Amino acid sequence: MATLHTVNKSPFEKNSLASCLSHLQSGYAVLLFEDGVYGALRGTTIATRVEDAVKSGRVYVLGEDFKARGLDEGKMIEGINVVDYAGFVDLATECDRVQSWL
Amino acid sequence: MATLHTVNKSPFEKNSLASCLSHLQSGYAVLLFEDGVYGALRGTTIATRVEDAVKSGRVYVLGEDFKARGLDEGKMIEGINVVDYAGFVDLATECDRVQSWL
Amino acid sequence: MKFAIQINEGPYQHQAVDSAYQFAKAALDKGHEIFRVFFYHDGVNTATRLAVPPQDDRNLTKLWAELAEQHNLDMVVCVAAAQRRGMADEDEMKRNGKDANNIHPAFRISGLGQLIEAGIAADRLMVFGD
Amino acid sequence: MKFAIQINEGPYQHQAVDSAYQFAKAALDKGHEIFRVFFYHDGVNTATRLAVPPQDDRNLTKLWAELAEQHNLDMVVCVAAAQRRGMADEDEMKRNGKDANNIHPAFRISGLGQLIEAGIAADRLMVFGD
Amino acid sequence: MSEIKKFMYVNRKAPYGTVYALESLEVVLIGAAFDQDVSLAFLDDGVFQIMKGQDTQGVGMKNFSPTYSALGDYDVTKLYVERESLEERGLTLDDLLPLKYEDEDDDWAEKDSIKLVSREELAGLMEDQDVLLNF
Amino acid sequence: MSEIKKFMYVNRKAPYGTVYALESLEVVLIGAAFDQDVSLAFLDDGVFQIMKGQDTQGVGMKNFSPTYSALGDYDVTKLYVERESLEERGLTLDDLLPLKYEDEDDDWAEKDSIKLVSREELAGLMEDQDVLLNF
Repeated sequence: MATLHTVNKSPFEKNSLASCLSHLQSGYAVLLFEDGVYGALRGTTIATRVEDAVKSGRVYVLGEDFKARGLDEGKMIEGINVVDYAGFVDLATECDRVQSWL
Repeated sequence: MATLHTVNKSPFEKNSLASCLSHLQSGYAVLLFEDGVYGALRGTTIATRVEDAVKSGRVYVLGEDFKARGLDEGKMIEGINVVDYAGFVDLATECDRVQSWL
Repeated sequence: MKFAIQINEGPYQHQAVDSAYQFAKAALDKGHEIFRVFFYHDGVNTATRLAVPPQDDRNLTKLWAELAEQHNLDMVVCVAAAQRRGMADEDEMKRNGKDANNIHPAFRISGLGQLIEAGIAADRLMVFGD
Repeated sequence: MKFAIQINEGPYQHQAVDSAYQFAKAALDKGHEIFRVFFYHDGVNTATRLAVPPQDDRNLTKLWAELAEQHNLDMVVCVAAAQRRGMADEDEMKRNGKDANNIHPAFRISGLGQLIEAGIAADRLMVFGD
Repeated sequence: MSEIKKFMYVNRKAPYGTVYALESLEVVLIGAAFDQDVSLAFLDDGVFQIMKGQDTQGVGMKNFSPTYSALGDYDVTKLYVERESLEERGLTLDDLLPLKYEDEDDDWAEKDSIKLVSREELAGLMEDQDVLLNF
Repeated sequence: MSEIKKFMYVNRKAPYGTVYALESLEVVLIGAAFDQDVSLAFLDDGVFQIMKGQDTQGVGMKNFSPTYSALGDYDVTKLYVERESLEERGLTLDDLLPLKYEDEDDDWAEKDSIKLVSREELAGLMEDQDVLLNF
């Protein structure tokens, strides 16, 4: 019954991640990709909310997008998992539906 | 020396208005147009910041965009002035430069 | 598993077309099926055969066309969105009395029903956009 | 006063092309001069002559073309942005070995220097985008 | 394809500034012919799509808000509006179009298409869908 | 056209997710030939444009970040980075490309192109421009 939520917007520019995080139901998976990967950074103005989401569910970041933007895994919030495009496909198949927070 | 700041994004969706308001210098004029007109509504989560901007400078809303979206002038923050496209042109000529907060 | 893919933004301006391509490729590599790729909103601009991106950059229309050929993908461009934005194949050109067309043969123009049909037929609908 | 206008988004998808048009019209009505309108990023898609928007909706290419004719406007489409997005006039078509072109004759293709030049020559640069 | 799926159109963006509201409505109209279980969600700036009193003459764009009133005739009768999204924008139900439909299972009684739901309820409704269309 | 104007390129968006960073850089390169007084501002997500260590191989897009290092050769030497924008994103100057130029007025000494400024200072710099190019 779980939903894969994808977020592709920077949490500093748009409300997509904030809106996503306030609509999660148990068993959720959240995938941050494109400019959404900035949400995985530690020590930002949004980090506390993402850390909360990591505690009660699964949060992933698309490694290719993270690397493209020069981000370092050492700066990533603990508990976030890195996947590649194949992992993105797996998440979409494992979950029952996909909600794109554009 | 004054700058006309234009904001065309909804303050609930994007950080454009918030960023604009934190970069104002004395003598400023702010014009809300397109989806930016939502920033002129009373009683919203961003209204206090806009009210502050109205106190220390000039804030305008493009009437055509406000009407298009079904908004009522009775719901507008006090002190905001309504202009039409001709008024937009006048603001651009009166100010020394235009900063578009896209 | 059977995927359907909806793309809401045009190439280069937003990463949506890139991400959808990488996702589709990865899904096909894993043996999944792509029932249909539906180009909507500015996504229809992906179908142009007139683009000439810089030599050191990717050519998104070409990448999609090659993927479609390899895997026999059904790539549909929404007719209403295409008309608004000046994307036409030969039929559309004639029907609208225009003097040119610009759609790459790997894409076909059709109606919005094709998106709904894809949503019904596929196990998962993936939406890429802004 | 002399205005220059930069448009960063394509027609219909964003209101930028509409707002820039309304602004330009109001400025001209007031007797101001428009030194140049520069179409950049997806803004280049405004220049297509192949669009067929619904009858009850505005035709933005036509509106701009009419305004340009009335006021002798210089409407420039950035060549680099146009190449990425499949916008070509006859010269570009031939130069790139393409079989069709799609630019409305009211627009001309030129380089980014035309934007800088407009910034230098105009009293105010107005940017419309997303 | 005889199976009935639950389709939800998720509307999070304001009208006119971008085309998504208009073109997503076009999908809803076409989709109505497919006999699926259809609903629309309005949250975040999506609630602005169904504001009453829209008047686009000044901006030269087409006012497509009357189309929402026709959705009932297409058997599209479940329009979920998120309460918190309204509140954050200083709005109430009175600011929205009075969207109605005639219930054929209840002697064609006129009923409200708009269902005001909490954020938590809307999240639950999303979780109950087969297909989520995002614009 | 012999007058020298102050041009500022205002960068507020992240790279790769959208094309603005790349195509605004293309304007800067062309604009450098015009002998105007040019500066770049990086604020909000614009600070992400000049992150070091960008590696786009996995996304199949062109890594254009090396071009920022070439700006000094084009006499584009004033890159203002907003301190508060860095802090809000958990970043410091060390996370950014070490952009340098050789100062011809100071015996070609190598100097930093990046000038860290406060939000208030950046607002003042914007107020000092003739032309603001927004992307």
